[in-house]
Amino acid sequence: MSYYLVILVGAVLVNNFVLSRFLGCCPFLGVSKKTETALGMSGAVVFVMTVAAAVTWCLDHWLLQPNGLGYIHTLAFILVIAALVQFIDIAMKRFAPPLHAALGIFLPLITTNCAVLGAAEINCKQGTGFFESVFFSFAAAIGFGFALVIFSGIREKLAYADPPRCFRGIALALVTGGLLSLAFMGFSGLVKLPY
Amino acid sequence: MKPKETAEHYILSSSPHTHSNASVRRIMLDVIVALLPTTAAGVYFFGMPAVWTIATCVATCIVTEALCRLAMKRESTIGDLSAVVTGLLLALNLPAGIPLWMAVAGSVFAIGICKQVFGGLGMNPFNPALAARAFMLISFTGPMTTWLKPFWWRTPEAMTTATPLASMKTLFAAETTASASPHGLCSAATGGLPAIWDMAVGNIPGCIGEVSAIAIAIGAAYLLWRKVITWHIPAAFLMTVFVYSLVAGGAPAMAQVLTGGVMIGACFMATDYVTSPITARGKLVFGFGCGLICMLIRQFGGYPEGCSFAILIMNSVCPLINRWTQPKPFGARK
Amino acid sequence: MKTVKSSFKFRGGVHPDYNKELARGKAIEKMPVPAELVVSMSQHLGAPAKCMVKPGDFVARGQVIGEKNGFISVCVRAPADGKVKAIEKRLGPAGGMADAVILDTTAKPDGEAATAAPILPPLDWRAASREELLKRVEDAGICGMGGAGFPTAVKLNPPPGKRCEYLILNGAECEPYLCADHQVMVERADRIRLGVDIMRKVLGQPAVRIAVEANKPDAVAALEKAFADIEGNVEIVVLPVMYPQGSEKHQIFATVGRVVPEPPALPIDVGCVVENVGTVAAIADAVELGEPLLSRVTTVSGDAVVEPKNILAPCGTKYADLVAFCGGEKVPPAKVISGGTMMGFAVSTLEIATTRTTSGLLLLSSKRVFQYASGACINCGRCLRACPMRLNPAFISKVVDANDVKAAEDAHVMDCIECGACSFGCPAYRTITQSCRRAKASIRARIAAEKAKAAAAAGK
Amino acid sequence: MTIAVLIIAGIGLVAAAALAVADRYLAVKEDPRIGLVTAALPGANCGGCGFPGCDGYARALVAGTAPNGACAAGGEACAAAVAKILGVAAVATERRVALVKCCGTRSEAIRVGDYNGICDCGVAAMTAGGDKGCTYGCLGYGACANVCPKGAISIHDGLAKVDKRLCIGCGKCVAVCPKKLIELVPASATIHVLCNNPDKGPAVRKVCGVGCMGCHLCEKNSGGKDANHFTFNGFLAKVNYENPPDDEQIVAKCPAKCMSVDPHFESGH
Repeated sequence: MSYYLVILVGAVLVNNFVLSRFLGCCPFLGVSKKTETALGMSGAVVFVMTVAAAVTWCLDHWLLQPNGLGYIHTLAFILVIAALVQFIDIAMKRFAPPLHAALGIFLPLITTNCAVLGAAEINCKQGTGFFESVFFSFAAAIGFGFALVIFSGIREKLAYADPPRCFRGIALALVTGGLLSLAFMGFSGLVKLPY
Repeated sequence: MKPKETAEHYILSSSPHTHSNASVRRIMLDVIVALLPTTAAGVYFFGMPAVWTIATCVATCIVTEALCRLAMKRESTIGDLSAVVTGLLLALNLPAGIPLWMAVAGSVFAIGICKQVFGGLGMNPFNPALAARAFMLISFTGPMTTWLKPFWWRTPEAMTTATPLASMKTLFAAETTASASPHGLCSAATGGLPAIWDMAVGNIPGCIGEVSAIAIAIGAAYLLWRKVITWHIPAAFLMTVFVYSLVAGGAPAMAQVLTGGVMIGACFMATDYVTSPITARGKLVFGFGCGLICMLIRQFGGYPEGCSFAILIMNSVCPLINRWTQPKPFGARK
Repeated sequence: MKTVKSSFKFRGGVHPDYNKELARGKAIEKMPVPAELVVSMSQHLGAPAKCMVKPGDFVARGQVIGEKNGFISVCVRAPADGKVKAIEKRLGPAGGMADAVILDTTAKPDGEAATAAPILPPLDWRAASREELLKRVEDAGICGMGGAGFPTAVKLNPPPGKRCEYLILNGAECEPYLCADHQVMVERADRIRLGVDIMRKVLGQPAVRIAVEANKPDAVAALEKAFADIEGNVEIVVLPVMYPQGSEKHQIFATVGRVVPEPPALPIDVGCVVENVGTVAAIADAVELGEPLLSRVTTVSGDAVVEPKNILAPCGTKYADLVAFCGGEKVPPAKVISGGTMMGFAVSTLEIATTRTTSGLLLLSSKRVFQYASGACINCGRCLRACPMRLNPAFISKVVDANDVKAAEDAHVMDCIECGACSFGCPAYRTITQSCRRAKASIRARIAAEKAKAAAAAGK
Repeated sequence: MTIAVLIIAGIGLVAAAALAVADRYLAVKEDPRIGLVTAALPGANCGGCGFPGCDGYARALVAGTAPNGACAAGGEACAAAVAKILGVAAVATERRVALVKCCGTRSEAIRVGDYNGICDCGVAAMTAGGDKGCTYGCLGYGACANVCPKGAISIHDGLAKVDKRLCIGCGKCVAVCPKKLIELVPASATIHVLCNNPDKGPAVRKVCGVGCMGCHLCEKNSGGKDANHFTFNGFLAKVNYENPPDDEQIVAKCPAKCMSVDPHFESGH
């Protein structure tokens, strides 16, 4: 139990995917203008990353490694994740329209997201077990969503700020992201992650 | 041809037509006055290096602010004294005797990157002084964690030492292994901790402005009396730290409150208007969060002190707290 | 009858400099009719009255010159004998343009001598029916004299299904400088008593609460004397000195502890009718003496006036005449305010005339005037703590500055009573109250446009 | 090597087949315009419009909750294509542009007070009717400029000026002006009366050096009442844009100097 807690705290606070590993910066900057959309995006990322971790773990352990093909896992993962997201998009639209209405519009943005791939990669590199891998991806996605929602709150506030012309828009968002990352460095060493 | 203007030419403005005479300048002046006791205490304990650090930070902040406004082609805002407050707060959160060029770098970062880039006072999401301190702590870890002893000139053979926080960290560690170790409200000094009285007065190593809890309390009382701050954030912050240490064990709860940046953080840094929630409920949540994160970092984190990081992290959550603690209008339907 | 202290305190509010000593205790002085009167057709809330005279007409004092024009409307009567010089659009105190009848009071009607007879036949209120009394209030052109000018006859006639349980008399007068209501309570307490008797009859014998701020002990004493023998549930409630104690919603809370829900709810929805003390006295005059509402007590004050006074002047007196009656200007005023300093309107000229709702005229020198600035909000929360409606004015002003009216609407800006407590304490001198006004005006315009669109669609 | 290629190809094939099957059997009917609009957008999914991806923006466009033209990547061509699909680009028979019917600049029209408040005409007008002596005239606090989606309006010398070339005739400025002095007029019309004050001559003269006094000289000089080039409201002349005058001589002959030939300010974009 405490082991999973360590994974959770580690992935959310200490080695936050966005603020510490700098993965998933594109949606972090792109979908953080409004807190509502940030929440929706977070939900979609949690869903996709968890499912993707399960699928890639199976792929890696049952197909690639037995055939000694560990070196092409990046290629295989991209392919599978992209197809998976598309499939989820279609299936969700058909079977869970309300869920699709809430999360579906964010799915195209995640198709080739480095955070999803990154989580799969880290799992693959660490050689963790199935549940561990899935939970780590889930926790990492929670961390991503956590950072995204916080950031969206700040950006909503910044929408009413009056920065110098050259810093308007994405420049200011990047400065803010940097400062947020600086603040999160305070969590370093909070838990000693196995990886 | 323009017709002749009438003799009467009144000021036209929307009501109200009267004002309480409160002003940003006056508020900042109050904060500066409230910081004087702890500044004096810092100078008393650490001597000229403290004076130089404070002077450097304040001067650099003012100059940076002026230059930024000049570059942005906007009217100067030095007059509102907010740059002075930032400089002073930054200096009070630095160890005395830090190389002055580092103090300059921190001050430029505080005003330039953390404040004026966002458009100046009122727009910054993070407390400039704290962000600058975090920036310096990460960039100049050695000098930022080298502490002069109080009255260091009396012991020329060993002028620097560790802060009580480092000892407290080991106490936490000891606590987890040997649960029987003594702890309590303010039990006698354990594990090399200074006496509670020394911590209250400020006769301990630490940042210039954070050592003297009594001086900070005097300043905070002044701010409360002048209604510059409300009790919510300091009370929630300090109570959380206190209760957490009672529950978690380790160093005496009183020592946790009195050492490190908790006192100055709770009274002066976390209460910064711009970066703290506006509603009373939000302030309580904010203070609680600061205290909790601070103690988590103290107990488990890689840094001995988590106060500034805790406040910075809560700064980042502040817009969300504001959003979810909006007041309900008088007569609002349930 | 007893005098009690208010047991309910609303959250928020501020303590401005009241400066009441300038005009406090100055006996009401009746002003002679000035040579020219500017009688606006829009002296009340609701539809402006329909002008019934034309240039060149002679009118007698009390004659109807503007007819009630709709449900929420009242008639306008000539405040003095005179000749109609012109009918033109004139600037009102609040900045709006309205038709006004310009009366030359030096010209007398041909042949007829001015009569001193009552304009309306006096009524015995005990014998008169409820309908007769309501009709009289309406005919006398009475509207709320506290500031909003809501037609009193409408207020005294609650819609079916709603009963008035409490009649609340507003004598708080929390606005700085103003002493008109105060002086009316001191000098005309017996008229207020009579007015209360009449209103109780019309409203079906509700309980009565007379709200007076604690800084007017002489008014409380005068009222206690006048109401000593009244029967039933009547209390004088002494309110703590606090702005905006005179706000309808807050007064209801302070006196009977009830909370009026958000708009469009009205006080009657919680069983209350609130009426200004001056209006109550006017009702007494209209019924017992047959005297319509033709003049009112206005406080002329401020540090730029030679002698601050409480003046009983015809509605339609130009500000310049009022100032002249007070001895003129001591120093050139930097700002002229119609009303009090918290909610009054700055005006651009002394050519503007009083209406039934003009409770004060303030001439302030530059020493007393402050300038708004466009400083950034520092999030200090003073406005939030001051707001008696418990809104978040800081947020509202920020979003309105960014032209995001939708966000302001979501933040309940329509609940704002524009009391000015937020701007009063703002250390950045931001135009918070004005931002709220701007948002409200914009939302109202949008709603009106939507209604018009819907009506047009329904018409098709 | 061969196995690697085969496996990757196999994964690809399986995925493609799954997607094809899903697309065939799990398809959901929706507004066909969403697909069309999505196709018209660049498909970069940059999120710059504030919506999550091009599809999200397309849905908002079709639902009518998002303004067209928010896609910076696609630019005007994209906006035009989207407008075509949605059918919002009403084909105007005659291009109309906004005209500010006031020429009372700071140097011509008096101000009766020092306004101190929000720089917006609406609230300025609510404050004592505005600080301009002429209660019908342009206050110059830029409410129209703020709502103009094209940035075609700018304030010069206390007066709003429209850049005719940028104006798209959307009418937002007309709606927002508290003095109701902006009107959409045919872009081809060149002669205008730039005044909105229907008061008598002396009253106008008291507040403005260039206000219309209703002298009817413009009417006389353009062929009299029967020519029907002008209409009058009180003491205010108005060009009859159904039948506009073409003799530019009458402009110079206006004694009030409130007429102008093509007053549209060209900001030189």
